Amino acid sequence: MIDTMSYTAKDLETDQDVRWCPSCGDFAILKQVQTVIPKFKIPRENIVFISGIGCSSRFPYYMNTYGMHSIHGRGAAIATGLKVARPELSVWMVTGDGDSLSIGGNHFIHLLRRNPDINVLLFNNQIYGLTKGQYSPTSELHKVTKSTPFGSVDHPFNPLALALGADATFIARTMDKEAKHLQQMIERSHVHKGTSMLEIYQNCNIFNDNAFDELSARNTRKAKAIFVEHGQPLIFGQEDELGIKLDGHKPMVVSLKDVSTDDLWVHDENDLMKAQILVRFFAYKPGMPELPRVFGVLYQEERSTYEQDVTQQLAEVIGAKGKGKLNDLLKGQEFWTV
Amino acid sequence: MIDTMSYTAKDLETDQDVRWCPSCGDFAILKQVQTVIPKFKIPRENIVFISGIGCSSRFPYYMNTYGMHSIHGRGAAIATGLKVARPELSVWMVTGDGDSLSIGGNHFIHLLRRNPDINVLLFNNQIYGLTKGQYSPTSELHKVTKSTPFGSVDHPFNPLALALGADATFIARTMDKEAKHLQQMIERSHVHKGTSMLEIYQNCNIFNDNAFDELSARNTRKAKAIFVEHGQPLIFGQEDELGIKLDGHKPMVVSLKDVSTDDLWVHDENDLMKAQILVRFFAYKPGMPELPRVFGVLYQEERSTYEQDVTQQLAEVIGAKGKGKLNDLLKGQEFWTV
Amino acid sequence: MKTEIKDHVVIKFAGDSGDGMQLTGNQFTNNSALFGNDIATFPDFPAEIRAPAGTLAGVSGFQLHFGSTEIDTPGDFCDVLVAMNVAALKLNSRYLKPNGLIIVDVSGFDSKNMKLAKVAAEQNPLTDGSLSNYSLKIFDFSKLTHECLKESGLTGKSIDRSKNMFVLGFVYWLYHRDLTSTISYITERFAKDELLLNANIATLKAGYAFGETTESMTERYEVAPAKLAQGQYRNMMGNQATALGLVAASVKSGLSLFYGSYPITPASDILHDLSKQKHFGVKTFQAEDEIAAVCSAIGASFGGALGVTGTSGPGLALKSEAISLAVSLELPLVVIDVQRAGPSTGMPTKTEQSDLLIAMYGRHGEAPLPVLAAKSPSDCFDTVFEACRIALQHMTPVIFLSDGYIANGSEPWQFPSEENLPTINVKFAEKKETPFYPYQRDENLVRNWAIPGTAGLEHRIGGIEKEDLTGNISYDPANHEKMVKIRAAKVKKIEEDIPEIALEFGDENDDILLLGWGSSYGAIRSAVKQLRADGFKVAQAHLRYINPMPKNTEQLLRKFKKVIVPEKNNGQLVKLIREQFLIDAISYTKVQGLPFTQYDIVQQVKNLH
Amino acid sequence: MKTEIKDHVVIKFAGDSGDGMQLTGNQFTNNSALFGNDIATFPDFPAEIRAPAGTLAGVSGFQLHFGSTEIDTPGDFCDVLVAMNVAALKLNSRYLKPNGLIIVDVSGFDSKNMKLAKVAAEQNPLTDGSLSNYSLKIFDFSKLTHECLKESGLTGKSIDRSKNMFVLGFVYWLYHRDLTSTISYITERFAKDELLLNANIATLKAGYAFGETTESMTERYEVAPAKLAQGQYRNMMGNQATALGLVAASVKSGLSLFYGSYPITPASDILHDLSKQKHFGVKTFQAEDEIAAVCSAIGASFGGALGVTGTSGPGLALKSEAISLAVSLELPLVVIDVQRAGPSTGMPTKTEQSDLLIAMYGRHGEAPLPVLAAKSPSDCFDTVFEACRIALQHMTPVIFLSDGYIANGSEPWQFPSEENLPTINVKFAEKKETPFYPYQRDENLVRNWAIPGTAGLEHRIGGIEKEDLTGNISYDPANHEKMVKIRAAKVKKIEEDIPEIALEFGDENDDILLLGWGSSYGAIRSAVKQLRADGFKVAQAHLRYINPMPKNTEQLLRKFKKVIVPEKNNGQLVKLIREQFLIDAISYTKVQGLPFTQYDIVQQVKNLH
Ligand SMILES: Cc1ncc(C[n+]2csc(CCOP(=O)(O)OP(=O)(O)O)c2C)c(N)n1
Ligand SMILES: Cc1ncc(C[n+]2csc(CCOP(=O)(O)OP(=O)(O)O)c2C)c(N)n1
Ligand code: SF4
Ligand code: SF4
Ligand SMILES: [Mg+2]
Ligand SMILES: [Mg+2]
Repeated sequence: MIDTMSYTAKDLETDQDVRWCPSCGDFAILKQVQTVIPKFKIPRENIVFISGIGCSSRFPYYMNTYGMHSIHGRGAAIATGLKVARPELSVWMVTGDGDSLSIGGNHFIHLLRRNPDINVLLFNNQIYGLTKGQYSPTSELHKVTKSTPFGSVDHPFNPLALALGADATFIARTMDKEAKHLQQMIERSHVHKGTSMLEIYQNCNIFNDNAFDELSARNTRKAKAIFVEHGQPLIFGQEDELGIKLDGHKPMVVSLKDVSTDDLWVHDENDLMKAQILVRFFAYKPGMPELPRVFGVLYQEERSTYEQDVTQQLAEVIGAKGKGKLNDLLKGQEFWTV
Repeated sequence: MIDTMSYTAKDLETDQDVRWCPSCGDFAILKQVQTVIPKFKIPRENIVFISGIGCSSRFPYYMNTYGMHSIHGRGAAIATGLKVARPELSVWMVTGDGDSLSIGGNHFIHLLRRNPDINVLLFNNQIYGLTKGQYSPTSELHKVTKSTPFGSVDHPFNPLALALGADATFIARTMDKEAKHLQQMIERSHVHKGTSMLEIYQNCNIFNDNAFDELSARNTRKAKAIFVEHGQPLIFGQEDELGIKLDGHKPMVVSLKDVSTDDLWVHDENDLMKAQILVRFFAYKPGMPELPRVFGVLYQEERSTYEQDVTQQLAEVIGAKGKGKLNDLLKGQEFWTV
Repeated sequence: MKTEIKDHVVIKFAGDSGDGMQLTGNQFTNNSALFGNDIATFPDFPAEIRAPAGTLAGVSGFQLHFGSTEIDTPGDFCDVLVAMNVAALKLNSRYLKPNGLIIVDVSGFDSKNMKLAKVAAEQNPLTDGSLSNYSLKIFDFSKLTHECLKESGLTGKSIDRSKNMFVLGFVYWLYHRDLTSTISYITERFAKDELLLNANIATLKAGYAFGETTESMTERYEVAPAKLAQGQYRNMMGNQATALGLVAASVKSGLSLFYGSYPITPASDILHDLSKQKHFGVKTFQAEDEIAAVCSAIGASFGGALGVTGTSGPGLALKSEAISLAVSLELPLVVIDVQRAGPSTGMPTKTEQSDLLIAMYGRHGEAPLPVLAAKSPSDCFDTVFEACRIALQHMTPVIFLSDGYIANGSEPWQFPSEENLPTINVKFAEKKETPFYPYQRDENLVRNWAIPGTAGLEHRIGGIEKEDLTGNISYDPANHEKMVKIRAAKVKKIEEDIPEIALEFGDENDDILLLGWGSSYGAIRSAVKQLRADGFKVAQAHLRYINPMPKNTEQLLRKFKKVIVPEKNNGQLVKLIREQFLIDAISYTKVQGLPFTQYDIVQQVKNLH
Repeated sequence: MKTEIKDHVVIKFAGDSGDGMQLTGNQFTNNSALFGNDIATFPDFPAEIRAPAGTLAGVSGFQLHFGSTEIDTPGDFCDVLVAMNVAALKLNSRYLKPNGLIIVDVSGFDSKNMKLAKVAAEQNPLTDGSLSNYSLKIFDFSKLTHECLKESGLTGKSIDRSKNMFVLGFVYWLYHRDLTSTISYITERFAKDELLLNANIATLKAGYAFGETTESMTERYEVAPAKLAQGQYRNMMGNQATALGLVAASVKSGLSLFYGSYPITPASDILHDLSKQKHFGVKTFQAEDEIAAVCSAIGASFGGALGVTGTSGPGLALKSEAISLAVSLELPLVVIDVQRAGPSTGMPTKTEQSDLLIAMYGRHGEAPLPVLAAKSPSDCFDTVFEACRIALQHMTPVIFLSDGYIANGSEPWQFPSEENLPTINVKFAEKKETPFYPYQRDENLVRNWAIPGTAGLEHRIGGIEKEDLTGNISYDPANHEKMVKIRAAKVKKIEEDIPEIALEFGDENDDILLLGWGSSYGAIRSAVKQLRADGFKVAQAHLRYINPMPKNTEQLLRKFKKVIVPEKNNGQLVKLIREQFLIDAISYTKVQGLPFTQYDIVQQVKNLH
């Protein structure tokens, strides 16, 4: 078994041609996943990638592990069944913003509340890629797409707020272009026991190019994005000159000229109330200061996993009743003989 | 038309026998809905009740308005289509915790984000009534039911937290036994323009009797429940002796002996950050003080409604292009004559 | 007092939902079964959880047919009707045999009950002479029970609830029955409440004693044990048998059972039953909806478990897309459909056989799969076991059809022992020197099943058309055609692995064949018996395997001048027969949410002549 | 130079997805249409959004058949193949007629392209002699374009993108075509970018001029306008026609159109097209999934709109449960299924006709509904219009079947004027003195449609079985049977409201009838023409109405010795024919994700002899 645990990124490649558009953000994600997984020392045969349908959902075909490219939106339900049946497997779910938040929305929220130990990689490109460019539930309001030639009128989901509302135990955000951070977040997802919901901003250069540019462009990224770390104060700005402070329950942007780092909001991954505020940095609601988009692990909580509880209940019942005997079951309590 | 606007509760009854179990909480809700709706002065023929399937979903049959008892979980989608097609109607959706949060979860969250002006009455009895007593997505952990003889292992949803995560513009909670409050909340739901999500705790005396007893019993209700009102401080306790204060972003219970009412948390319906804390009073998370369950309008936000935006877009396009002429459309831009 | 010996008796207990008639019926059923009668039951309860007391909608009934002869159906008409209130009598008197015995509880005939049942005061059936063709016995069971329990310390309401035990005791007396089985039941049920325990036993005995002393009765009856084959028996309901069959298939295949389901009438009891079997390693998953239910089972199956999902019509419709995925993946999966009256929500508590065509064709694209149907409550065990076997050994989703009638009905079941059940051989693929191909097939066209955790067999499968052998995505036109044909041929080949169809009754010289499927078995069987006794040359055949049909089906059908297909739908199997064999089969249907009666079918055949 | 007059020509433009072959094909198509040719097109693009450049998977093709004669199909074999790289040539040369003309861009045959197309260096088709049976013309279009645009100020990459205009110009020259239509297109498309506008026009003209000057070509061709019926024409694709048909039905019924849909290949373009028609009051709703899509349409329908939902196979499966609700509610609803190759995800960009049986039977319970299918791109207009009419006038959901082939294919369409289209009369119920019953029916068994907002007609409907007339919930057995029969009879009665089926070709003295449905119309038609020319006594009939079938269908079928049913599935319509008429119809199938060719069908019939 040992040898199946020492493999390289290369060993995780399959013989299938990768069929994404040249320069698609999906390539970068695939690469980082293949790079970081060997470090976990999971026997390769114990790894399973489950996906739905979408460009992103082609992912399993490119991973030389077990995998299933299933149907649109249902990856979460399939992965849950698999994980409950085989708790020892390392189960990964790859999905898109349409796959998980549109058609798969119900399974998605139920996955999060149940909390099986599944690592969700949600490729959010804010568009339907595979069906050639309709708006998705994360597309911004007024977006002009094939199905909304006059602009969409649908208020978009805030995926991490939705996840938190569904009592997720782990929510994090990263970006295709941030190789290192992406690796770290994949690792954190793996380490977290319970459903890890990792939102990955992914550029669809064909139908929604540059959607996240200001979050990655050199001249804006440090002002528009903030990378949080547990125990560290919230600092950002092109020159690291800004910080975020909590005024009661209200976040405010302060200049580090005026405010000492000691008075800044210190990130606490385990604080649900703070996480609920952090996820809303997204919204730029009227009346809220303009806040940077948050990257990193926004929230993490220990909660027993679904498959643990299922397994434990089985063990308890067997402990109490003994292992079932088929003949007893067939016979039942009231039988007679002719 | 005037006469169809002056009708009484009695006029809203139908000739159908009400088929709920004697003493079911549904009766009380039906009664309050019939009592309060005539006050709104909506022409009766403009009122439509749409439901899914469940005990609660029988509701439309007992309302002498237009109504549809549809299929399990799909009321939200049907109501959305109806409201978009006919924005002038007053559309009500009646649903159960299984109907809207289990099978109908996806439509439910999409309804909330889109925000059509639909009033949702969610009868939460924390059980599947109609199918005779399985646990529901709001049933407490470890609940013993027909389908969980050894206790459920599913972490339940917090319906209002989920709704807020889905960017609901109106969330409120009330109870079958609180006639007056129920009436007020129905009225507030009606007045709110956008999707009003009203969670109604409802006793299922057959399969989940007394689930909300401590929230309504004389000797516990004032300590366990808190009724919030916009602009009013958060006070509760059997003798109104307790208050809630915000310590930064953390709620804490204080004695009014020690703390002046002026220092208490004053309820602000329009404060999303506060609402996010309020919905979590529910969870009694470890590390949080034991907090009372919140009743009233927890959050309300102005956002244009989906059908408004749809209608306006149509008007704009017609304004710009003129009303469509079928002959032009049939002919197209490139045609030739033989 | 005279005792008459009867071959078989149909008794119906009917009352308000609150009167405990299901319990009473079940107790009498168990007692008869233990006594050795052959039996068939038909519980019939209202759609409402608790319909308003006293109303017609609130009537709950339990019909039992028990005998010393072979019993095929719960009976068309009753010998005895126990009616606890006027509504129950009003709804059921039409099903009574001429001169039948009616036992009524007069306390259910007061003016309040009359009003609730919408019976005008002057039309009180107890007094208006309308029941003069029957033997009418009127008692005040309510008063009698109260008298018996007046010192019990119970509240009036609790005493009312014991009334059914009085009635049961009385009927036990009427049929010379022993009280032991019911006393043990009471003892277990009320183990924690001595007051109720004692009260119920006292009432039961009082009812029996009342029989001994009352002067209104002039006759008692006896129904001897039936001549069943030697062996051990128990009383078995369809859903219960289905759950047992699944556990048995799990044990005999050595795979753990995963049951993903979303509650729905009348299938929920399978979920309930299985959730009690955790000591068999059974994992039950109450999913958020039917789509998640079937998908979770597919996930479990991919992981090497016996993945099963169960539902009724509306749920089957929702599962269509995912079942099509399972067809494409070629993974084992058992889909249980306990049919109910449709379309849409239909009549959830009523039975029907109208999901056959959706089972056959309700998937987009060419997505054939095996379909099996059970013919009786206990046959659910064998048929679902067989469905599991086929799914596992042929790597295919299988639809197993049951229906509300057999799901809730019961009959004596000569249960097998673990040792007598066939082993279901399942072999997962193992690492070999040759390259591994997930879609390599054996002589039955069955592909390799390689499960995660097996080093060296890592592979990907999916719902896009796949290349033969490798399973890689392929858009090649010829490959697609090949795969479509292979998937069809694989299902067709199952006919080599199932028994031929044989006549249940009659022989090939008869004129007419009654060809049935599913739960109409018993009614057809009893009708054929009667028709043959009446001199008609009628035979019976029954299809458990509907897709593929047994190899010799056409051959058998062609032997007869006429083939009649009775179905509780608007004509579905008949379409398959006509299409496949171009035989001008005649459809005989009943779409009332009710099972066929023997009379229904007998009349139909006689009308043909 | 010599100019040869041709009756009809099949040309295929094939290249990498990035080469703009769809655009080129579309331009040539429009040009031919405007010129007056009859045409049929078959675009064939890769499943991937942007498959890796140069690979076989990345090849995108557009086939056009244009002629001065009647054109039924895009053609089995090509007269001309334009191949922009080696992959395109490799995949398509087999579809070339002997002596066919191959025009290649040699820049797509360098070593890199050879490797990507998996062609060994020594097997370069341009040099290895394998194309000796064809007329091979090799040009360096890339270099020629660069030369033409070297002063244009465009980047090299942009210049590469104009290459297809050079090719188009060249082919225009080859067929003596006018450039005007394409110049207007370019002018509109690049209105905002003068640089590109000028470059594209320059390249187009350069391509034409190159034809004039090159010495490699020895012949030019001309295809005269076709003798189409007098009138106004435009080029029309199937999805486009479907969208138009819906808008037309909305205008002609006076109801506003609500289209609820979830994107899916190949149906999405209907959503895209309709979302542009807001000035017709069209409301498009991109739902969260297919279930919400159909349910939103049901909601809109309940409100008095023309509720329509559109999808492909996987989505149709998901909509099953809700369609069953619409059957039970008896509300108008049009469900569009643009079929693609299944099962499961199948081959989304490939065509198939394999959803007929799910359309017929894919609902739980007895849930019959009308099914219509379009036979060609422009016929989508008439057929979906008719589907709307039936839905509205018969208060029923209707399934309209199209498929990927006609959805994306195109043909000239003699479009109607608003005045010539029939009015769809719809009358909502109004308050009368008599009590209002939502399930009161007219002579066609069609119920009242009363919409919210109408005072005095307040009522409730639902998916539970309803009492006839009142619509109240009813569990009455006889009522259920009655309602099941009524719903079936209502659909059956539609046969009174549709035209009889007539022969498309041939007469009743012929031996063989080719009976088709849906998009195989053109191929069957062309095959029948050829077969008849070859002396075979073959006729053609085609079903637009599949449920119910025209009243005289059986009668017509019985006139022939043999009935052959060609279908792009594994045999589905043939099942209905066999079952309904007990006619031993012969199934001829092709399940390759491709349309039938004329040759396919001709061979099949000849093999029968
Ligand atoms: C049941 C069903 N409905 C619709 C589709 C069509 N479809 C495929 S992928 C997709 C959405 C893709 O968007 P997303 O999930 O964001 O993935 P992306 O392509 O952007 O990575 C849709 C609508 C389908 N395959 N199945
Ligand atoms: C598709 C489908 N699945 C399952 C059911 C069965 N079913 C009916 S109501 C219900 C749940 C009822 O619970 P809830 O929504 O909480 O309503 P309540 O009865 O408690 O008011 C279920 C599972 C159904 N009717 N349709
Ligand atoms: S369409 Fe967009 S998301 Fe899909 S592969 Fe291309 S670039 Fe990537
Ligand atoms: S089962 Fe419960 S929720 Fe349903 S009607 Fe009875 S008491 Fe009410
Ligand atoms: Mg996306
Ligand atoms: Mg409930």
